[in-house]
Amino acid sequence: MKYITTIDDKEFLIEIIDDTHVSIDGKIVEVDFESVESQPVFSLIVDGKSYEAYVYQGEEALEVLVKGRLYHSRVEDERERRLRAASGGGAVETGTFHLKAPMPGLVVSISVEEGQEVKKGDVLLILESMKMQNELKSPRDGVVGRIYIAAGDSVEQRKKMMSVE
Amino acid sequence: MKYITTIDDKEFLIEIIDDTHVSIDGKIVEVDFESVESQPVFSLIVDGKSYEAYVYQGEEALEVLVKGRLYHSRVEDERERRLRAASGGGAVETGTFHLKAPMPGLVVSISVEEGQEVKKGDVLLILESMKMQNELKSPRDGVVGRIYIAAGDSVEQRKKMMSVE
Amino acid sequence: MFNKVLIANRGEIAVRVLRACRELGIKTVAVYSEADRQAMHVRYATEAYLLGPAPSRESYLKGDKIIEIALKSGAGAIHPGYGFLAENADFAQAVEDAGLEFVGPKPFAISSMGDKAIARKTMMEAGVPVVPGTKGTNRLSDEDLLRLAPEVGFPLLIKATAGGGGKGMREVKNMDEMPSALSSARGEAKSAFGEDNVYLEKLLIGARHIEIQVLADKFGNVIHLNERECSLQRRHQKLLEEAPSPVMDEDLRQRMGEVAVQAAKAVNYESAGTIECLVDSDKNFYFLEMNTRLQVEHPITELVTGVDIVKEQIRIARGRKLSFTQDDIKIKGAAIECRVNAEDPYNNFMPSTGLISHIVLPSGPGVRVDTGVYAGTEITPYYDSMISKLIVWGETRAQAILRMRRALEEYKVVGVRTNIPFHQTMMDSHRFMGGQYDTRFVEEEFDMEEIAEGKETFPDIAAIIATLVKHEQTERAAHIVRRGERDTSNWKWLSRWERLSK
Amino acid sequence: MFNKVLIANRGEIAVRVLRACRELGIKTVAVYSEADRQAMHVRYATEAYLLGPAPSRESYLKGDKIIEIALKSGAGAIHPGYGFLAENADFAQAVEDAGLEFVGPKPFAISSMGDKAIARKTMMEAGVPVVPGTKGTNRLSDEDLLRLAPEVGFPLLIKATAGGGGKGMREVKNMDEMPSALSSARGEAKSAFGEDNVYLEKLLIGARHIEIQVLADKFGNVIHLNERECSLQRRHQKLLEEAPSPVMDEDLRQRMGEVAVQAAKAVNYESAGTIECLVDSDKNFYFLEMNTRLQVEHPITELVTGVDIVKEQIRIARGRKLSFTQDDIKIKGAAIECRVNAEDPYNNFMPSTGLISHIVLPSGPGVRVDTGVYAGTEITPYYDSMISKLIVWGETRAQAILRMRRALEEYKVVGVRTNIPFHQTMMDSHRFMGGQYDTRFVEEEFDMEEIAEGKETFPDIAAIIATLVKHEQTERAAHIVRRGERDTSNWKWLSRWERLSK
Repeated sequence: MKYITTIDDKEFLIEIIDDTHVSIDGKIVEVDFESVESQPVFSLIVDGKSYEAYVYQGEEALEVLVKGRLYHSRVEDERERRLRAASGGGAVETGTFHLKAPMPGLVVSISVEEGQEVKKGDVLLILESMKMQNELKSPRDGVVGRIYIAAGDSVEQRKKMMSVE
Repeated sequence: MKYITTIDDKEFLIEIIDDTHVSIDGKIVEVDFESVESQPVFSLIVDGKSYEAYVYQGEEALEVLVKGRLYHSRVEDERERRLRAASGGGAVETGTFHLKAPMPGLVVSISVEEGQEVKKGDVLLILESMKMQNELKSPRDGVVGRIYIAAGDSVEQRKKMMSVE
Repeated sequence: MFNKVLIANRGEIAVRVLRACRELGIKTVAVYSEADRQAMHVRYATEAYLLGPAPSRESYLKGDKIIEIALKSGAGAIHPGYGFLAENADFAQAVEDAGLEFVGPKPFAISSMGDKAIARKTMMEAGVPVVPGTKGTNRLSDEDLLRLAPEVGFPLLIKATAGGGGKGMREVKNMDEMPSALSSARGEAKSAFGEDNVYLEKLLIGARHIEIQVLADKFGNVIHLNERECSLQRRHQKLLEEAPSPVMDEDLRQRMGEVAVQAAKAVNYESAGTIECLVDSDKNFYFLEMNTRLQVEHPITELVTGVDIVKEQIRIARGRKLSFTQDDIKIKGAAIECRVNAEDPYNNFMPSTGLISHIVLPSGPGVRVDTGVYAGTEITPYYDSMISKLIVWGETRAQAILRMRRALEEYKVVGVRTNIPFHQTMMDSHRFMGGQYDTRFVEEEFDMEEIAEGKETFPDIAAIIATLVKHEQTERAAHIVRRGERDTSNWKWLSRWERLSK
Repeated sequence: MFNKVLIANRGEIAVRVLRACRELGIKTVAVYSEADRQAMHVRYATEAYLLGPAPSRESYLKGDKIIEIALKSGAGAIHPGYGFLAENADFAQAVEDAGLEFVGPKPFAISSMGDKAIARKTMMEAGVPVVPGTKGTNRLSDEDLLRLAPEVGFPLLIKATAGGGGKGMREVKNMDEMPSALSSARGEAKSAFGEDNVYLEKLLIGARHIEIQVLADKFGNVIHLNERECSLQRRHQKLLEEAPSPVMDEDLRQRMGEVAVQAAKAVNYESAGTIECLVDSDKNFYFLEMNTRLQVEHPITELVTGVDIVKEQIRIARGRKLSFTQDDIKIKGAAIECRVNAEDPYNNFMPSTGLISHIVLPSGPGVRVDTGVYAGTEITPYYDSMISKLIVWGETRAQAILRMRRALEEYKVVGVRTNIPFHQTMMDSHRFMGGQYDTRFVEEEFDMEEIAEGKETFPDIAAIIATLVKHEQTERAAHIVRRGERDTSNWKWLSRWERLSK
């Protein structure tokens, strides 16, 4: 099975040959890969070198933490790659951004109103959690759509709080 | 629900009143009892005193380790108690003793033969495990019945190795 | 002399105090909120009593209830830890009025130092240099502050007079930012301390945050245990401390130590306390505030001086003389503390909540972990995000850094994100290694990506791992579709991890 | 000078050596058996290579394969840890022949000291007193030994000439016991060391096992790091060690130290080594044997002297001079080590195997844990039962005992039984507290029930807990019978624990 794997903008062509061999950009390496204790911690031995990694299931892709550094990955097989290429993949993200609560907390204040124009980096609201006031900012320019919460509300994790269109 | 609980030959009459109260020998105490992290470790707060215990499921009864000391328990409800009393309960143990492997290991040597008379404390066989030779002894006087293993055998945990009748 | 202590706190510091009591043969009483029934401090204490629901105001800030429990349980003293009621003079007074010993200074010392405006005034009168800022001790309205701001000069800091731990503090670059910064500082102060009074202080650029630990007994003996370097901060929260400070010299150490002792004597201090100062690049130092309680970062001082500060606090509260004189206090080697917070360093240090499903603590020579969590602890949004302190000692600063690197790599926490990668990057940073940093370093100059760039990276390894995980997910999904077929996958790591990461 | 070290071991000692290498900036190569793929040493090393199946003879004892891996991986040195190949002179020679550095003494020193009979002869010739026993270095047959036994006198010890760690050792009270004891000692020696040669030694009654740590560099500098008290043993396996020894005085310490240095010099010793002695109640001491390797109990010496013995070993192997002179070595405070074994102290210390599903390590001030296990480690029957070492330091022996008590109570291991309750009982025993014990104490006089008797017990608490657990089991069973009815149980601890304990 062949995959095109992108790590922080760098592409690797990876083929899984059998249970103990993969090729990476044409070079065959011996791998011994195990989940350590049913946890999202993996031990990988590649040609004798020992690595340990956490793998986080991000919203869209896997994030891999190796030796104190986080790598964002995109793994596609050839069919997925063709599909994305055909659809002009990699295009600028448009659509609606939904601001979800990154953690449970208390909405201290809302800094914008429905219909207001915002720039990337503008504070949308302040959420208090773990005794800290956390400013949640807009990831891009746009217009505030619906606001689903009010100051003083307690919100659960992942609660949709507002949208920016 | 009422229970007669014996801890190392000492009897307690325990009644479970509700989720936060039990009576022990007629005295009502407040209890807050929780399993800590889905493990056989329990936290018990009795009238404000905090205790932590491991509970082991022994072959026949529960063993409770509190503050570095192991207690053997027998818990019976009134019906069980009556049944045991009727059957002359607490009588000397007779029947066949089955020597099971307390751990996986290698049978180094067998010290007895089928049909041989043994005394309590006599070595029945030597089992090597964790680089130690462990002498397994007869828990009582009797006659060796069947021997199911031979010197040099590897045995799994709980493997029945011989019987003493 | 008391033989039972109530610990009016939670988390790692409650466990730290419990350990000291145990080692002194003193019985302990824990108090806990509904969220903390299974917390380590509850399980390790001799006795444990419920305070109330999870929010601090309904539990750990309920001074009356805590005193009531102390009296009921027969505790003779209350140790407040840090935070919560630790610097609340009214509480300390109420403890005293109830006939109990407060493990800390007298209410007068707390209130003199607890109101930062009064503390500044007291120090100025004692001839100790303070950071320029608003003067006097009156409550200042927003109008007053807006008027005074230009006099203080920008950039400046708004600080809560009841402040501590960076709460209720805001940096302000110019007049435009003043109104909203005032409002959010007051809001945070109100939420953290129950009152929203603030004052202004000039923001010194290029300065280091250095503090002196003092110990004082009931007989007027005061000593200092030298300095701690605490400049590595983010949003005025300390992240990493070390002792000794890389910029300290013997002369400055002695001068600062003397002033610290003098400051403590000025308020008849007793117990452990800390004089926080800013030190500029010309080695001038300015009094910032005094923390009249145990400090989060006290262990680094313990490791380099050999003094057990918590045991010493308890001995002092029991009416004993200090076990040490100033001459006994020497610095041996170097110590570093990394605060391990449930925060995502790759997402603006956003707090991370959840269940810690697995944890591996570093250990071995020269490593100490102070924590209240274990595999199974739920990290809730109710309390602060610090879950553990990793502290190492080395014969030299360089050895301490090498040791901290290996300890950080050993430290595994699964279930919440932590700032361990931040600390790992810091240990690799040339600026940190050279001891060349100030209070602005983390926020203005420290860039994880940039520092990592000079280092060996492992994108190929990450690629292989991501691919193998994705491959297995795909295979498994296909397998589920073809349910009934024999599982031909040989990957040994078919496991519950994905369930957990959902 | 090498920059990569292969560690020819597993478990806690492999992790200990890995940590030292990391802190010296040296790369590491782990080797592992099939049973240890997920072991900590494999995960923490820079590189890791499979040796073979689980049994030691097919993995950790495969010297040729280990050397081959060292060469292939570019390691410049091999650290053998303790056990396995650590005292195998042929292996050390093969390492040297392969052009690699052996982190330990030269083959000559190993073989001189490794054959216990030769070692006794060497020491006698050097004027060092030895325990009375068989003389000479020839291989003795069963007939020889049966003939010589009455001359040595009963009670006596049969000891493997290749011995160590109590393996291949048997106590014999009288002539009748000799034949079977000989056979089982030879059997165990064969299995542990690959050869079954034994000798006889008088069993000294009322003696203490005290050993002296030495360090020697390649330039003939030899120092000693004072003594360790190791009398608390069961079946000649050390269970608990402390430093300094409660019976030691300055004069005896100096005399033993000098003899230890002399013994090391007699064999041109280099690296870390230990001279084991018996000390009788009149403070006469007798050479027992020299262990030409790192000792399990080395950390207590590290804590009281401040010397990192493993780092020093590596420095020596790299051709550096000792970092210390004899005058630099002082004793500060007291240290105790408890060996935590997977053994059931309530069932004749029977080894316990299984999966460690949960573990909480003690930590905080003055506590160190050296271990290679974590939650998820499978304890197999292939290797010895020691899973961890708990080591504490205190300003005084009394403080170390108090600290060890609290650390033992904090230490939670779920999944296998451990001897932690044994250590807890020991810490409560008046004999231990008074320092009044000898090598026979554990086996002949230490009774857990008896010591516990004087102490507060909690049968009522055990009764409540057992009843609540049983009650819940009954309710649940009834509930399963009435399947379909609503679960009316409110007990919050409905959990997977019973599945785990099946």
